[in-house]
Amino acid sequence: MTTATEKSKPPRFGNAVLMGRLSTFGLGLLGWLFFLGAWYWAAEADIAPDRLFPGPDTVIASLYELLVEKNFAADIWASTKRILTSFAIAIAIALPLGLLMGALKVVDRVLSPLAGAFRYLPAPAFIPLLLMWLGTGEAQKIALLVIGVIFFLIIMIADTTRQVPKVFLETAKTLGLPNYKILWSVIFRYSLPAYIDLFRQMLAVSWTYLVIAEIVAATDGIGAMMMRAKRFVHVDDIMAGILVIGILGLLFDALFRLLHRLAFPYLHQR
Amino acid sequence: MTTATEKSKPPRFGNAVLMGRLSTFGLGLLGWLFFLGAWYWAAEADIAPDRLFPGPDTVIASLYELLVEKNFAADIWASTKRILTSFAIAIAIALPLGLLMGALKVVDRVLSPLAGAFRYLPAPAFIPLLLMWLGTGEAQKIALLVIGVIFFLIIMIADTTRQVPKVFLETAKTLGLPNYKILWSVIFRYSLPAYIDLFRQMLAVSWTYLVIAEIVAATDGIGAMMMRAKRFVHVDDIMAGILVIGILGLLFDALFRLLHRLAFPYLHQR
Amino acid sequence: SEPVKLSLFSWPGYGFWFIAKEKGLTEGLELDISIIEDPYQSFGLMTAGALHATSSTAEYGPIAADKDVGIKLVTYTNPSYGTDKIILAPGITAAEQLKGETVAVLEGGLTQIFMAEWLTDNGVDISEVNFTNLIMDDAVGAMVGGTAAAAEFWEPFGSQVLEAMPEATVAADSTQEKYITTALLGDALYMATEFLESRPEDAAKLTRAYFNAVDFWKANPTEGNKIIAKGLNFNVADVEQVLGKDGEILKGGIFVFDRKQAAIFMGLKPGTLPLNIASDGMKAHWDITTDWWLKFGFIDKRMPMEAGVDTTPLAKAL
Amino acid sequence: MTTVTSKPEISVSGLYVDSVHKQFRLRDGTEFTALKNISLNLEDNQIGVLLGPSGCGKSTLLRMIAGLESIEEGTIRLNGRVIRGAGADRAMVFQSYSSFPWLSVRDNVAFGLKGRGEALSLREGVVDYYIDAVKLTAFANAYPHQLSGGMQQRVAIARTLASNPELLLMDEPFGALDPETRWQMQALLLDIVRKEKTTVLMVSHDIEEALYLGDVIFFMGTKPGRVCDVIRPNIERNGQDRDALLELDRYRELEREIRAKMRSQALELVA
Amino acid sequence: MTTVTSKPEISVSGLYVDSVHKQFRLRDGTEFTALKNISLNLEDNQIGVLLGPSGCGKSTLLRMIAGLESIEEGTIRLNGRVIRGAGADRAMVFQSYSSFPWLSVRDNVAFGLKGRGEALSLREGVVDYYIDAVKLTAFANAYPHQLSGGMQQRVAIARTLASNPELLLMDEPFGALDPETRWQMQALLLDIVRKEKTTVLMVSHDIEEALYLGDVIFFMGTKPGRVCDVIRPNIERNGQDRDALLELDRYRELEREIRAKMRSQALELVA
Ligand SMILES: Nc1ncnc2c1ncn2[C@@H]1O[C@H](COP(=O)(O)OP(=O)(O)OP(=O)(O)O)[C@@H](O)[C@H]1O
Ligand SMILES: Nc1ncnc2c1ncn2[C@@H]1O[C@H](COP(=O)(O)OP(=O)(O)OP(=O)(O)O)[C@@H](O)[C@H]1O
Ligand SMILES: [Mg+2]
Ligand SMILES: [Mg+2]
Repeated sequence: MTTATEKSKPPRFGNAVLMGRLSTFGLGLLGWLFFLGAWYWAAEADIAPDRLFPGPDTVIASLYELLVEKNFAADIWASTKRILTSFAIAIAIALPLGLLMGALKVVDRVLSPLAGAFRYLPAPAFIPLLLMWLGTGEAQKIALLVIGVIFFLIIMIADTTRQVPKVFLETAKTLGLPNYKILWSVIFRYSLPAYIDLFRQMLAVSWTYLVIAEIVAATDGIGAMMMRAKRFVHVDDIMAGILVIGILGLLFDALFRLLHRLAFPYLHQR
Repeated sequence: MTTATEKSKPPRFGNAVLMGRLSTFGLGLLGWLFFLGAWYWAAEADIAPDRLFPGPDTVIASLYELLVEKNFAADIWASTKRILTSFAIAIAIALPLGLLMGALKVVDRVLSPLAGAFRYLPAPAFIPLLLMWLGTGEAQKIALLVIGVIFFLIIMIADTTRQVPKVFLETAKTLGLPNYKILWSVIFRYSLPAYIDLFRQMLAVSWTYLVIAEIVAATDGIGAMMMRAKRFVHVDDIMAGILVIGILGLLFDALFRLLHRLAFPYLHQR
Repeated sequence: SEPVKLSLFSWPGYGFWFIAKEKGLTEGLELDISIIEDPYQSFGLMTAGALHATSSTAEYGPIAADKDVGIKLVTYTNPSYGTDKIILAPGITAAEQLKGETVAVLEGGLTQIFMAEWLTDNGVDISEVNFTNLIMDDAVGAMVGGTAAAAEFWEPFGSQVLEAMPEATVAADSTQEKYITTALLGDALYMATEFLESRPEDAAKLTRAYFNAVDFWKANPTEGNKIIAKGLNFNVADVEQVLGKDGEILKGGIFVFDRKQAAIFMGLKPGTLPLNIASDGMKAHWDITTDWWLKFGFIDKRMPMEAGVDTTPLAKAL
Repeated sequence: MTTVTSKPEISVSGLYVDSVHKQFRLRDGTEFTALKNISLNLEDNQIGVLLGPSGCGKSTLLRMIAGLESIEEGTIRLNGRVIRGAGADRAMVFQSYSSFPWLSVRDNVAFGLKGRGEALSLREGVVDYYIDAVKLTAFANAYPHQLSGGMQQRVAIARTLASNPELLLMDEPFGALDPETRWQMQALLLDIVRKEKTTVLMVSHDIEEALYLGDVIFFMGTKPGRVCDVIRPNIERNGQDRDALLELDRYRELEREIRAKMRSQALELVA
Repeated sequence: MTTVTSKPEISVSGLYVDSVHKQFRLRDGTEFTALKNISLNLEDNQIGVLLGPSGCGKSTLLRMIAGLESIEEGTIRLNGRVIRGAGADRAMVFQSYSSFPWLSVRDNVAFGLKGRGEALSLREGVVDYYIDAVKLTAFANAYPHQLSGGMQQRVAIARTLASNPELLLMDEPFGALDPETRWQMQALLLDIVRKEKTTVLMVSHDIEEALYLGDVIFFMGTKPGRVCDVIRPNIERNGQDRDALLELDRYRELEREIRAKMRSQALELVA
């Protein structure tokens, strides 16, 4: 009874790896197309006046106009700079603290309850104090972005740091390394890829705070543009701003992923 | 040369477990005391006028006054209700989506790019649309809180779901369970403790959005109180609000931890 | 009929709606009052039909007309009589010294025009200072922190700043003749164009309700203030600081128009107004704000007043 | 007669693996042959052991039989039926502890039955029977984290047996246990298999284990994975003490033989 | 002479474990005796094997010697010095693969030397020598994820040897390897130890391994963990082929003896 038909052999394509990539991409595109379609349809159907709920076509047109006629690129650049600067500062503070908290129990016990509570603090509530201390310029906006993300970063960096397998620590110990060297060459180095992943995720939180930061003493930036647009009820411009933030976010996400892949090949080649 | 002194035997206390707990608590308290001391000192030293940067004593006094004279308890209850309602709604939507994304590749590939991008969207930018569709009442505030947290939830639930060890899935498969049952009795059930942990962490994000949500069409709630206080430069009241949010946040954190401990003893008894 | 949705931001001068509602002065019209702190949010909602009326500062007419936002100014409701001030940081005594300095204003608000007028009058061009856009709540911090060399404040922010910085000086305020006679600084009632067109009778009733409330307040200032304080969740003292205790014009606060005074200012009736405020002053007001919005680049062209002002309901309310 | 290895006559009962190939597509797009032309036959109520060096495809073959890997070339039949996908007729015990940590021992054992919708009344007796068979009655209400590794593997075996499979597949089930526990488990398995008349196909790395348990030993080679030899120890185990067994000439001879084979294969690979 | 087990005379070289106790405080606050009154002695250039059932405290003892667990009762001396805390004179190879995944084989081997601040010029020769000793010269620039399990363990051994410890501690170093690789590694270890004149104390579960490698076997018992027996196989390994070794009478006799001991202990525990 062994016939050829029983051997269920599906047809094979020339390059299955490529096909796999294409299908991943295709399905993602499908999701987006579906979303855009639903949006377009909702905008056409009269759920809300056009002016307040423009369709994707209108929004894209507005975005084009913003870029070509209103120097929106400068705003985008200003916002990007703010996000990157603030995030770098947040990391510069959170990394040593989180690393020490994750590595040393004493530090953890002293700082954890503090950082744990500070995490809940609503960043917008700090605006008056920041304005007073840092003025209306760049520093204040950046400080707000830092506050919005830093306590989460500290807690999560500490969590990540605690994941270092004991065997690596003990190996280094029995090889005679002093503790401060273990901190750097084992704990930090082992956790680095996980940190990068964490940064990727937390950068998204930073982007969500951008609008809040740029509304205060707004001069330039995507948030300031959206603020101006609101004054004239230009919802299409507001949505164009949202769109740009989403795209930038995805772009940085992709960059972080690429960095991860390049810097830590040993985590991707299994 | 074997003398008693060589056997370095540290003194032992009656109940070391209790001692350990006490020292954890003590160190945490130390951190807080240090922070409060620094705050008090900074407020006394004339970095800023008292009115704009009150010390902890003033803030506690204001909090007391708010509670006793201004029915602040009702505001706190209103805010807590909003947080809990919105978070429950967010979970109700995010959990099935995230679960399916984590369990089924097709769903993941369609939805991941969408949820990934939406994560970046600044919740405040949705306020005009929400006001338009949902009016100025409770629904609009809750929707904003939902939006603030839901995309992160979806992505992280999907991530968590992917962590289910293959061996559990394959065991269930070879025991003849249909896929929809595996989804529920293995994938969901295995991930449940991790979900609870995730919820604990994301609830913190919800609290940070409270102020933004309650500023719009403010009637009651901690955020509305802070908004009013801002009108009259009552920074002490603002800080009392921040303090209450921090305390509530920690309280819920502790509740979630307790729930985790009670519901999943098998993760805590090793 | 369907309830009327209206909004205001937390400011005692807009609190009369609570009196109208609580005292049943609306001729059966049901009022659905929301506190929306951001007026632009309210304007947006009005164009969407989700809101019918709002009380806000009196500068949005030309912008609405030019940007084709479906909103009309229905009546001017009150000038500021001292509640608005320009405050200079310690060490600054003259407008000259502000050249190159940072000045905090609410961009697109009357306070920006106030500041600009004052600077121009004192020989400083608006291009010579750096305007920074701050809402008033935030401007206090900037001023006290030393970032802003000058700023415009209304109460209670002005007194907060003076209290925190005793050496700061008041350079101008809205009691000064130039500002009070033109009623440059003040508030207005706006309605959605669509509402005005589809429910003209309700628009008239709503206008009437507002002035009924003002009448009630003038007759019972203590009770009126109490109702306003409760509605806004303010202390009565904070309300009194702006509205006064006796229902009269408050120097250092505002001058609440009754319906007759409003009609005179809007050009619907002949007559004279206290404090030498110009009769039929709305036209001049429209022109001044339009001039400045053109200079600041917020609007592209000069629109006739009829494009942004609709006095029909006020006329019916008299 | 198109293919060389196809067998025109196939008895109905037992496991038949016929000309099975398995290729994996690697990340870089190249194909890797994990199994090449595997044919084997395991009769009912017998214990078959797959023995061979690491990477020779033992797990892969077992997973194909279990329905956890797709079969693209060749056929696998159990009691006459061609295998397609996973099914409750073949259950698997894995090397790593696979007891569900959130379920008690009893619920773990009942898991398969419950998941397939068997009525509670029918379930109970079966579950208790198998818990007893693996000697865990005293621990029926305990949770996996309260058990030792050997006990956890016993839960996995009971769970698998409870769902009454025609073929029990085990991938190095005792590999993670210490020697004493391992010996106990081997004895327990022999005991159960004899009583339950189950057919078992298991993977092992361990010559002693293979000889002690196996009715048939499929000795596999690597690069590409293939069956090199089929050994039927024919050692009379009945009633024999394990230590006595180890002293038997037949046993020692087989051990030496297999060891030599493994050694020569290892050398071959190094060269 | 206050304690019974104290030894008044102690030769300077070698490892001396004297009356060591170890208690762990469990979560519920009770104390658990993991090691009771352990005394043992391992001479220079010898391989000692800790053999015993699971949970008898082999790892705990090794970790105490390595300085990874505190010593609260008893003394441990290495070449005359009392051990306190971890130190480069005792290096450890763990069962799980412990090569740092972000370092190349060369950097892994150099890790200890570099971490202790040795100059690059001094390092290089040493590192290359040990990479060669474990036969990984061709893979010096490869990364751990590109190596098999056996190769990774060789990296760990080279890394440990490179830091020139007086005592090499190994906790089931070959436990995770398949038998062929395991045999290769055992041979390699014997070879290196003979050349380098290292003292080794290793943990094993495997009787064959213990007999093949050990100059001294410390046979441990459990509940509480203790040394039951010290066995010196005295099997002449030099030049002997492994298979021939397995056939030696002396070997078979010892194997039977230890197996019986383990079995009786296991039974004792069950009872
Ligand atoms: N999903 C897969 N993709 C690519 N290669 C695979 C996959 N699964 C197994 N292989 C390869 O197939 C070969 C056989 O693997 P398998 O796990 O079956 O070996 P094994 O005999 O069970 O080995 P061990 O004794 O180490 O468990 C190995 O070379 C392995 O790397
Ligand atoms: N940190 C600890 N806290 C509490 N108990 C411990 C701790 N470490 C080990 N034990 C207990 O001490 C005993 C000995 O453990 P150890 O790991 O040394 O055994 P072992 O002989 O190495 O076992 P195996 O062969 O399974 O590795 C065990 O019962 C173990 O549960
Ligand atoms: Mg395998
Ligand atoms: Mg151990």
